[in-house]
Amino acid sequence: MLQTEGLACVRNGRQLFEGLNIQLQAGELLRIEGGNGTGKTTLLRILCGLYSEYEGEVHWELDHYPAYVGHRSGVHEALTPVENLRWHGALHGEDISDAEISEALSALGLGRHETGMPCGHLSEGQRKRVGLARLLLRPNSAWILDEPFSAIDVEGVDDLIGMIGAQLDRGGVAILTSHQEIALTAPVKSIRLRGTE
Amino acid sequence: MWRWFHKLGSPRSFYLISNRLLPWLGAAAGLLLVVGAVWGLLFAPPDYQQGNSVRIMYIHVPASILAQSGYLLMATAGAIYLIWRIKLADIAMQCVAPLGASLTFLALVTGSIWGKPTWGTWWQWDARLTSTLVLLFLYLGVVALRSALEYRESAGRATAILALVGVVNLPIIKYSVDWWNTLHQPSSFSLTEKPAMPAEMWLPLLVMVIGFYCFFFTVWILRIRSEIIQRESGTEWVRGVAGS
Amino acid sequence: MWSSLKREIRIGVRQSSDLVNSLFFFLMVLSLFPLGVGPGADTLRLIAPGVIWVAALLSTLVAMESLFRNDFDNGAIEQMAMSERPLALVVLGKILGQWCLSGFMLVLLSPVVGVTYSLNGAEILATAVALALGTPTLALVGAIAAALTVGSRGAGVVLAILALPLYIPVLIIGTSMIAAAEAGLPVTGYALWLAALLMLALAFAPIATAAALRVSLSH
Amino acid sequence: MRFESFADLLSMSGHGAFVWSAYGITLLVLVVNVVWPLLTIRQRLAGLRRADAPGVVEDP
Repeated sequence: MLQTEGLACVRNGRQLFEGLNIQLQAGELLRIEGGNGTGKTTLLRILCGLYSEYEGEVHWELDHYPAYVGHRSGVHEALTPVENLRWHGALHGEDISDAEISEALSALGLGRHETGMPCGHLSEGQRKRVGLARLLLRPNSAWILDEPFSAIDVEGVDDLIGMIGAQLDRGGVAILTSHQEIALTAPVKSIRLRGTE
Repeated sequence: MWRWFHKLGSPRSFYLISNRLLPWLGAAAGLLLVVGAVWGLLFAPPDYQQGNSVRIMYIHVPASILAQSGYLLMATAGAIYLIWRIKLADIAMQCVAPLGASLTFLALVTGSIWGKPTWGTWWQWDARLTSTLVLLFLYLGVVALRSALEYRESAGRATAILALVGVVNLPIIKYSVDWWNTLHQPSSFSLTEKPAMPAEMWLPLLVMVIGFYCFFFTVWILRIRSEIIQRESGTEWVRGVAGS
Repeated sequence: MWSSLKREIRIGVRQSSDLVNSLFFFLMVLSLFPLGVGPGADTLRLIAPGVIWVAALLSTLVAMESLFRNDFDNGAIEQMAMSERPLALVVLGKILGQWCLSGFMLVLLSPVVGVTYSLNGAEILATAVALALGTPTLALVGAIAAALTVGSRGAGVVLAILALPLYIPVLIIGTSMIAAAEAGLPVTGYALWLAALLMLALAFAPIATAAALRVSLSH
Repeated sequence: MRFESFADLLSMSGHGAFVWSAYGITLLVLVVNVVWPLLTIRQRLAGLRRADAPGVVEDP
């Protein structure tokens, strides 16, 4: 599903990582560990194709573009969650019915009350859930999540882990950065990024 | 040809090649400029209309030619950097902007000084001067963007896009300024069409233009070398150069 | 593309502060000149084309500042960059959406402007057509500058320095179109030139803006 | 030689001030353009040499 060769990145004169070879098969989870500023987010953005100042190769075999949920949830505060997700769906050329959208939102614990108001009134955690709901909108073979558990409460984390497990069972892949262990039956690979001083 | 192109692409080989090239280029520039200036100032005939003030042409025309070709060079270097991501092209593009801007400024100043005896005013919204002014703004735009994105990794790509957008717009701007000029310009002598020149007038001009080109490349290479030393200061070979 | 256009309009309507500011800015600039230059009808008629277009230029710049800023900060641009639809089309939708609420409003305001600058009916029509054809080009070209500067600090001034030289052809042709109308000359030639510039901008500007956005994401 | 005397050369029948000021400014701009990079090169190389010199405490 994913293969990288000799991935290296220098940012602000500092070598974040080099010679990174990642192999990820269907149904596997990749966890990226490392302290702050060791380039975790940069690595994710390189895999998403958002950051292009790097050496090395990234090869994806996917039928859909990977879905990325970063620190910024990609949600506009003037629009309601439904309107936001409808636009996100349209970005990929699918017009998704409101029913599917509200179903995805409720799967993340956002009931009718929250989905009616503009996202500006929602809390940080709720806005993040709207961003995460994007993952359920359409069949993604790859999820790329940056600190998905931050700002999410305890049972939210369990739901999320359940979602990730289901995604892996469906033969998809997931790449995420997180400071906490993830209890999952599926095979978990992990890379540690040390800030090579 | 491709191998040579890539060999030149690495900053180190560029530095070595320019070691040999620089003295010759610098000497040619100095020689041509001195010969051209003396020839234009002392031996070329005065213009029947403008008298001796036409001698300013020998610096104004080359400066504005270099200002425009400088922008084209910058856009080309930008395109090369965007397409092949050759680091040297980014450095080359970055080094052209201040040089091109100073030559554009020079063209403006000499143009307005030349205008004083001809039109009686320091500034005349003449087509050539106005489009040179716009060219100066385009240069300043590139310099401003480069400094606004100073610590950004992809500042080079951003300035390359701006240079390309600028070079696409340059003919449109030039055409619309010339056309605008015909609307408002009283039909006095304009710097746009060069008067039909006898040989002894355009020969020194040709020498000066070539001299300016040699000068342009000399300074450009000097600036590139200085930027290479800055950017590659961590490498062994630069320390070797510093040590020697 | 259309969904981005609809989204932009919906955002614009709900969060109308930025766009309304650019309209107020347009009217303010227009009302300053009579105070500065003098209220005489013939002087106003003389300066009307230039003033209207300079005001349109500046108000577009004000609107450009906020075009990508918000979506860049909340991560929407990242989603646009990772969508399967070409980014240039999505961006085009966004620009046209914003134009509907800022540039197009200038067209609707042109009768008001025309009256204050003592232009007659035909001249006001020419002004409206000129603005209708010119302001989208301003929005498209300005979007390139906005995309280039969205990742940097102090973007406002730099954006103006980048965009204004590129606005000159539209300014020249737009101004002479209104001036020709005032002189009673036919304006179709100018309108065709403005339309030609618009087509050029429609073809190239979104591509450049998309490339610039991808670069700004890599900062 | 178009001018008989040095004074004639200077005055250039009235246009001398303009011609010589234009050439003067040009010379200034050209010289600054050449000297500036040379200075920065020498300064940067010296900086590297200082950083490399043995016994010099490398400032953090």
